[in-house]
Amino acid sequence: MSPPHTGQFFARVLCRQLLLVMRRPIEMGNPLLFFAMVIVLFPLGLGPAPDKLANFAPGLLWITALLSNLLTSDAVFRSDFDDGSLEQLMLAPQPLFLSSLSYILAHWLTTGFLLALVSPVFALMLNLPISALGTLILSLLLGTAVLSLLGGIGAALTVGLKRGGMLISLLILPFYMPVLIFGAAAVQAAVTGTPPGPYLAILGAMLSLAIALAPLAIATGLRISLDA
Amino acid sequence: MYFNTVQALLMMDGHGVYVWPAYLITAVIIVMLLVAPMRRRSRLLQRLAAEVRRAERKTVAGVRGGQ
Amino acid sequence: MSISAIGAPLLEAQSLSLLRGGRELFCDLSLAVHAGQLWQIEGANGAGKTSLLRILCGLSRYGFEGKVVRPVAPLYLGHQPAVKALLSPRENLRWHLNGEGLYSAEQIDSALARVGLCGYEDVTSHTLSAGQHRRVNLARLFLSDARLWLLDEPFTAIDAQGVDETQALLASHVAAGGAVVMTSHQKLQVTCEVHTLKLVQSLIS
Amino acid sequence: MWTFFHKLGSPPWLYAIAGAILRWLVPITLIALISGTVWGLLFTSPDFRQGNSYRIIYIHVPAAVVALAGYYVMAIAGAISLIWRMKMADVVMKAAAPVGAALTFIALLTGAIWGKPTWGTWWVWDARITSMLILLFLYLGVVALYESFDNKEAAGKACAVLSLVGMVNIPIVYKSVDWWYSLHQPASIKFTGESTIDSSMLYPLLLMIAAFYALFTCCLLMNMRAELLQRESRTQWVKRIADEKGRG
Repeated sequence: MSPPHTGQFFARVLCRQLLLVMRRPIEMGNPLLFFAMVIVLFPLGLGPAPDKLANFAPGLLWITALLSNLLTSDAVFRSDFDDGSLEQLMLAPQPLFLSSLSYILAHWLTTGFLLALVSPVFALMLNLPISALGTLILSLLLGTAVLSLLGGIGAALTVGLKRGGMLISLLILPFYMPVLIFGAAAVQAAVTGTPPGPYLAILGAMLSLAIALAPLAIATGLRISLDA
Repeated sequence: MYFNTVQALLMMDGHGVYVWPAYLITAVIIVMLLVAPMRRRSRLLQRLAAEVRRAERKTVAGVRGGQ
Repeated sequence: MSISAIGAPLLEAQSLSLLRGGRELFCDLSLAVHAGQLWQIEGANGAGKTSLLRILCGLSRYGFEGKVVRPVAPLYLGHQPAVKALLSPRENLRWHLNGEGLYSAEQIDSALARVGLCGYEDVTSHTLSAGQHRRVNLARLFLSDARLWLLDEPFTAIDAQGVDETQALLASHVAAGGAVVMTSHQKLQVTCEVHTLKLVQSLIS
Repeated sequence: MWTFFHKLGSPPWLYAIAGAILRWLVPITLIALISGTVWGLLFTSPDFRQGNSYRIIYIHVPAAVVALAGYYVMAIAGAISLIWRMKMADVVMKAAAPVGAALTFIALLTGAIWGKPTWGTWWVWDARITSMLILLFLYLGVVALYESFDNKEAAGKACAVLSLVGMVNIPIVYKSVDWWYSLHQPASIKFTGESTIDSSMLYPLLLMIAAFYALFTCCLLMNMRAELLQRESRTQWVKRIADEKGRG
């Protein structure tokens, strides 16, 4: 039996990751629960006035999505690193670029994607106008994908460290800022009625750049972390 | 010289209280930037020199002990 | 199938030298592993056996001088058993990341049986003991079709009967034209000839 | 040319060359810094709008310019160490990080102090200053990542990857922050927009920028020498230097 070519192996690693997550589906709820709880914090902090909340809603929703993504991106490689599966992946003849991309895709499907689908519920709690919900979901879908890719770079660089969790936010948050700027601007534009198209286009451009370059950095980062 | 008296220089008609501290802090940081590597290098060299001397003393003692 | 003539080596290391924490683990070490050879790397604890093996299999790429030529994709069994606690032994082997082809269900079951895990195929691994985890890892030897095997102390936590069975497998693999490089503290009772490589630990003068 | 590039790889030769350069570069830097400051502070006339507080430009702008250039120096050194596997490029990167961080901090501090008289508040979310703050986070990220690795070899490689990712991201961050700034305050005055600065003020500024570049190079070379000694402390040539220092 000849070794699988790259596409089959990509699909196999993806299915393996999704299977592992499905073994404990409750854990998929953790980022969503975190998102919900932080959204609840804002009215407590800023006061319940609907109009003030609506004014901040795009920014708050996006910042919370960003933070929940940051929290989960540390564990992308951690479990496989601890029990040695990551070493076996390094030795597979298939390119590491695509294997790490499948890891990130699995991570996005189980966190960012669900977050985007669930976010309208919390947007309504912050009095975001109904007209902006579609843009919110679309911008979160694009944005969390970019965030997962960038978070993957941080995860790859710190997977070998015992106390890498806190370090990852220091490394990766500066790269999250442009995504936040254009994501929140897209939702803000939808709220004010102007077409959000250009902002979503920029998010899409960032996504394509991240898909092309981030796995390179992730693969190199993994090789370095495993070598130490 | 734009300012004719030292007093005018210090006051800089009201803005001196911002300009001088800014320059002072910058000067302090620049001095630290220049001095820190020098100190680190000399301390490292001293430690290594002591190590070398200790190693020499040991081998000399070793030779004397050997006879 | 007789041992093929000494062709191109399956694994070649040229003048490897590694410094770790001021200690020189090995210097100017060269090694050529040809088909049909069984190499055992001996040395005290901390002599750099695992580091050498990680360099040979390509896990370590920085931090050492010298070159490693490895035309074939190796099978590497490391200290960690690469077994996911959430998956059963059968699923672990089915979804293994070593990039080889899909193993059929019968192959997986027969391999698990030969390492003495029949009856445990569908138990989730976190209920299994560490020794059983290593056995699942060892089952990969029966499944893999890689010609070059790099094994890091494969016999730890394996009972006597398992060790004999594995040694027999190593001998047959080498006889069939494969190559094995392994580290182990035990003396190997194997029919074929064992080439040994001694790692003498030396402090930099 | 190739042998020069190759010789850059041998630590003792690099150590000696850095020492030679420093011997004449440090005095030049000090002279340039002092003369630039004196010229800028004492001899130029105040800005008609901002009065004398504009004199802070002679340290704020050079620090900002050199800090950004410093990040690119670090990223390029990182790229060299990753692509050509030259250990010495790691040393350059490790030496550049703290100097760049300090210069970014100077730029931020003087920017804030300059903001007080002109805008009345210490911190202003101006586009340039916000981007400078993000640059400081990038620097601190590299320094923190380097400190968290025990194996310094792997630390150098990991920081090289991070600074490369940073280099790709810096234009994106700067453009998006500029764009973000124009979205929220379209009508406000552009604080750091280069109002047409007339020549009497421009020349001291250019001198100060040159002085800051020289300062960056000096600190970089000094840090490099210290780092070289640290990494090669077991080798013979370092022991010989320690001997001469001990006896000298």
